[in-house]
Amino acid sequence: MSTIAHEPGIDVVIDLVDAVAVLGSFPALAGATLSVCRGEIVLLRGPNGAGKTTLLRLCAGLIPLERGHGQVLGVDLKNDRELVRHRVGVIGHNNGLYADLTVTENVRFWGRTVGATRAEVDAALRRMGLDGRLADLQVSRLSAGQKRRTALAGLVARRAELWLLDEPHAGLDAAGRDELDQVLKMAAAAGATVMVASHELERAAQLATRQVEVVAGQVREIGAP
Amino acid sequence: MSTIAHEPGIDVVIDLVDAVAVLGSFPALAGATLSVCRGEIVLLRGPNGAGKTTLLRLCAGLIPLERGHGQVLGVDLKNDRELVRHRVGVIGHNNGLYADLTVTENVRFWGRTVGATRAEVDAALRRMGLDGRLADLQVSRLSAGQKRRTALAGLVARRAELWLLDEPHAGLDAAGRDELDQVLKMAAAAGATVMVASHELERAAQLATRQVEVVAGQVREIGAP
Amino acid sequence: MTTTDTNTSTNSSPRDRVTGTPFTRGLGVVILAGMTLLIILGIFVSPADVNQGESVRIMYAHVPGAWLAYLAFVVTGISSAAYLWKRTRSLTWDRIAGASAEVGVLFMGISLVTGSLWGRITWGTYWTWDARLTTTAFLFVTYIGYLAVRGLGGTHQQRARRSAVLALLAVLEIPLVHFSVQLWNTLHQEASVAGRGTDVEMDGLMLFTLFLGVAVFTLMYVWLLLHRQRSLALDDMLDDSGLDNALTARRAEAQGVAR
Amino acid sequence: MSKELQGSAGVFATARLISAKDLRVERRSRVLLNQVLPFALIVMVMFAFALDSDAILERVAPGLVWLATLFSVLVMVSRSFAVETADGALDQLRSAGVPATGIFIGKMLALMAQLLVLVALLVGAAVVLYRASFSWEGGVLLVTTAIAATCGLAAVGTLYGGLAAGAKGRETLLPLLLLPVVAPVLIGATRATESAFGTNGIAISEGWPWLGLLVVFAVLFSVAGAVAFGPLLDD
Amino acid sequence: MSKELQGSAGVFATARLISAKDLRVERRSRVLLNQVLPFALIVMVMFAFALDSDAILERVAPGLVWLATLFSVLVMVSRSFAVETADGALDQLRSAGVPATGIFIGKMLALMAQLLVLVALLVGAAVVLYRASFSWEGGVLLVTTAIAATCGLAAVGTLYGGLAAGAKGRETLLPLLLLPVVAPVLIGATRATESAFGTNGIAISEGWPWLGLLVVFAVLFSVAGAVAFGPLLDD
Ligand code: HEM
Ligand SMILES: Nc1ncnc2c1ncn2[C@@H]1O[C@H](COP(=O)(O)OP(=O)(O)OP(=O)(O)O)[C@@H](O)[C@H]1O
Ligand SMILES: Nc1ncnc2c1ncn2[C@@H]1O[C@H](COP(=O)(O)OP(=O)(O)OP(=O)(O)O)[C@@H](O)[C@H]1O
Ligand SMILES: [Mg+2]
Ligand SMILES: [Mg+2]
Repeated sequence: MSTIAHEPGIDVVIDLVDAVAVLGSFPALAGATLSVCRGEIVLLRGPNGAGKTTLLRLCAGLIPLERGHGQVLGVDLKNDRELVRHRVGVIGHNNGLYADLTVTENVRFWGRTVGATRAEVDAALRRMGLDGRLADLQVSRLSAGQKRRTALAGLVARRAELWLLDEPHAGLDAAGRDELDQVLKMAAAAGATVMVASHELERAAQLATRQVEVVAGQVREIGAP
Repeated sequence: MSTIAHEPGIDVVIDLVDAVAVLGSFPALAGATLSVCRGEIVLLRGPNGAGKTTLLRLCAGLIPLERGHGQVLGVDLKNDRELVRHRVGVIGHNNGLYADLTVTENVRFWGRTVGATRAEVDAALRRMGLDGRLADLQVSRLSAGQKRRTALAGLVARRAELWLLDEPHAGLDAAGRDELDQVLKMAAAAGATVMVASHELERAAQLATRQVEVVAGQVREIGAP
Repeated sequence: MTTTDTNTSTNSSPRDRVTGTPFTRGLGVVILAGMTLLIILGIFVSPADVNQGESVRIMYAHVPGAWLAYLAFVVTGISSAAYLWKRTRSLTWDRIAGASAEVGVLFMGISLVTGSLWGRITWGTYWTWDARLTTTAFLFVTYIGYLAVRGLGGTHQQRARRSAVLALLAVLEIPLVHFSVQLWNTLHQEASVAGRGTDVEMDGLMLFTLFLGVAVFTLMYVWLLLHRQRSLALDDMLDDSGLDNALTARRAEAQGVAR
Repeated sequence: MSKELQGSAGVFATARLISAKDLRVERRSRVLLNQVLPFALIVMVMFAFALDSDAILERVAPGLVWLATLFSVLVMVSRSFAVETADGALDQLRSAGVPATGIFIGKMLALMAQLLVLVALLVGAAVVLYRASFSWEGGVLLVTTAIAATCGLAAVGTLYGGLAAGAKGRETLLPLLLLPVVAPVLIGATRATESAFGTNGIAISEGWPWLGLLVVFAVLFSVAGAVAFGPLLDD
Repeated sequence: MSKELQGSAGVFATARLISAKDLRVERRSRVLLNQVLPFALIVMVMFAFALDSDAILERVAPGLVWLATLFSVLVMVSRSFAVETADGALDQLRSAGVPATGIFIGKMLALMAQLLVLVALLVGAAVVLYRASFSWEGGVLLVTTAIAATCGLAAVGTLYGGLAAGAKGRETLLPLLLLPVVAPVLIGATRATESAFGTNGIAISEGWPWLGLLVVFAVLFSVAGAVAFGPLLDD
């Protein structure tokens, strides 16, 4: 993978200060402070309901920043959060696939929406081991892990500057986990930034360059593994 | 937990011989042979799309046995698969929760459908750490892991003879995983049988008394861990 | 899959099989002859009606069409019941049900088309919101829905069970269609042939022609049913042999992973 | 607290559980009150627009009440099963060995209760909008008609809702299956309501046979549903 | 194969992508053909039945065509967005930074294409069922009416479909939102069709102003949708 374009001077990719995000009326993020530099692979850990998913969605510009300051890729989250969107790649707890389309059609669709070329799409499919029998199977006929792979392939095809992954390993088999880790490491090496929420601490710790704990809507640093 | 009633003579809880199960027109199980005895905790491992989910659903009486022989808890899967149902506890990739009901209401509902008492429901809630703030929260307001806990509490409340769990750890935090493992070990000690599909091999291997590999719709034994 | 309980199952590939037998071929000849006779009698020999004039000749297709559709749907219902009853459970019943419903929809279509042609001539309109016509249309749609449910997918047993339940409910609409003329005051003809004590009297030759029509349509129904049932059986066998192939492939895949 | 092998709840216990659950979901989400009811009222108003003639409107008011009900049934049935399938709860119900008859009765009763509320409000609206009016005896006829008709609609709706629940494209399969079957209810309820209202000078006595049709339909589909729901769910 | 920072596709590229995707989903699932169409036909039949009088029917045939279309729109819009929300694809679209205007146009065009097919078939059915007939000039009026009306319906359907997509109880929220807004389309299309058919002796020339209304509506909601879809999705 080639290096990602680099705006000089913005090496702090995520910069949150006392960020508050509200779901319903609950402050799922209650004053989170975090800064992440280009090229890092940050592991978000923490108990259920701590606010990891909320933090990721906030950084992706999907939910509003209620209070505090937030900048992602140099974009101010308070005013222009939609500008951040086409520069991040997100995978949430859902896969975002169309059940009636085939694996290839899905990945191609998601690739095209962000202007990926056909070659890139094919490469992504190959990367996630979806180029065999599965390629022309409708998504409704896939197993849980195969769906997850397809969603990840769609993500890989876009080559975002900032990858925000919510429990990406869930459902993947051993080989899939290795492939994914490799992809993420290569992306980081090429200048992208990765933030992963995960409960599989041993595995994720091997991947991450830095760990951060989310507890009750706040972020706490943990020493490098 | 007290011992589970025990029909004498049926110590082979699952007995499949050359079982074939078809999804759409695809033989997701292509001649699986497996026998599981009372009190075992069997780990199903294997690559994505191997047929683990299908195997679990077959044993739960949720999909028909197309060819071969199958007995679960002494019930013939070919003719009476619906009879097996109220004796197994299943958790699949989905949680099966009602988003508009609260955590307690959900667990109570699932407990009641199988005749669990109020005390048992409360115990299950406590077991899965759902007796605090979360108890009266609507499920639509829970995080992914909290939902999974709720679903597991509903399962714990039923105390089935045979537990069939499809990636139960997915989404749970470290504490939740430990709680679940403890519950499963206690159930097995009390005479229940457990079959778990999982991709988190290290953790699941600690739990299981026996590992079995599913590959391309067939089952292969692996030596005890 | 339990498709192999049909008498057509042998070891040869289903692709080579045909659905004809000497019996059906003989039946075909009889139908052709009967049809010729019906056309001659219906169009040239039988008299015109006092009220309806020449258009009454449409009756010889319209009425048998409707009746045979009823018959076909009843057969669907009966074989669905036979499928659901544990002791007689067999996919053959399911295929008979499906085949019969398809043929029934065809006959109902014939009756609808001829009826509306007839309506154009006698009432001056193709369609009117008469109870008989409307309930007939509902019946027609109901069985289209039935066929849609058959096409939902799943295993053969699933298809059979779902559609059997539906067929047993759908068949209840037939009395509604039949008695609609009594329930509502309609434009449409009251039961004049099978009706109890109606004062409509039919010309002997007309009656005979009508009964010939019914007989020919019945034979045609049997012929179509046999063929369609067998071709459905072949479809199912094809699925099964597809399953055999898929099984072999999947087992080979397992071998490949093993070594 | 020790206990032996748990059996699943009986048919009626299940029915009570399920209908209590469905009604509680409705109480939380207020879908009937906030959405279906306005929808039905709008349907009635739309008809008025499409027909656009007072004379016609008065004549067809009873038909419109029941047409609006019918379309609301479609919406409510699909909502009722969306609740079950959204997160695989239906699968969970099946795998809990809960008696299907109990599920059917429970969902049907919950649906019927909601439908009764709806019909009551729609009839009220018709009285106001289309200036319908009825006598004491007409009221009795109207109430029994409403009960029988909603019972039939709820039964057939639940039955086919369950059938369509798992299928792809169920949003559209359900109306296809449901509408031709409920046509008799539409007719019967319309005629009975007409005679209760005295529309077109129809006498009340003419309404009772139609009520009979509705009762037959309701009984038929309740029984059919109780028996057939298991096999339908079971795939 | 190296490339720089990827931008997301432009508005029209997105629109093409999305509508191609929607039409492909339809081709796979055949929901329009196998289910909506029979549903619409049944709706027409039901109305006819509820009204139950030839004289009335002939007068209201054009209205019924459009009422049936309207109910089909509800079904089709909810299906169109069920496809997006079933597995969180809509969220994914938002987070991919795809221009919302492009999503709107794409989904609207796909919907419009399907609606046009539907209306063509329904008008055909009306000609047969209700004995409607029309002249050459009436045909032109009819075709332009159909295009303008489906365009308006598709625009407003997509707009509100997107609004309801995330919400709880969307099965019922959508009709509530949609029906009152499309009332003008119903009236305009009905009147234009009546004059195309010459129902009640209405002259064709009377139809053109109604067509004007439809065009205004279509333009208004297409523009509103293109502008407002982003903020709507973005809650
Ligand atoms: C689209 C229009 C029509 C439809 C859908 C239709 C439908 C049917 C059906 C379903 C039956 C079977 C009734 C039963 O035995 O239960 C029937 C019978 C019959 N129809 Fe029609 N019909 C139509 C038009 C007409 C017209 C225009 C005429 C003649 C004026 C006509 C004359 C008859 C007669 C004479 C019978 C036999 C009645 C008996 O003996 O039971 N039909 N039609
Ligand atoms: N409707 C269908 N039609 C055809 N093939 C299907 C269908 N549903 C599932 N399959 C196939 O069946 C196989 C087995 O699926 P299953 O869900 O049992 O796998 P699994 O072992 O649970 O995988 P995972 O680890 O990803 O959950 C998969 O290869 C899948 O492609
Ligand atoms: N609509 C809502 N109303 C109120 N509280 C909510 C709502 N949605 C989420 N929450 C709460 O917000 C908190 C944070 O949720 P979030 O999904 O970010 O947790 P998480 O760290 O991702 O947990 P998990 O590990 O379980 O995925 C949870 O405690 C949850 O109960
Ligand atoms: Mg989370
Ligand atoms: Mg699985």
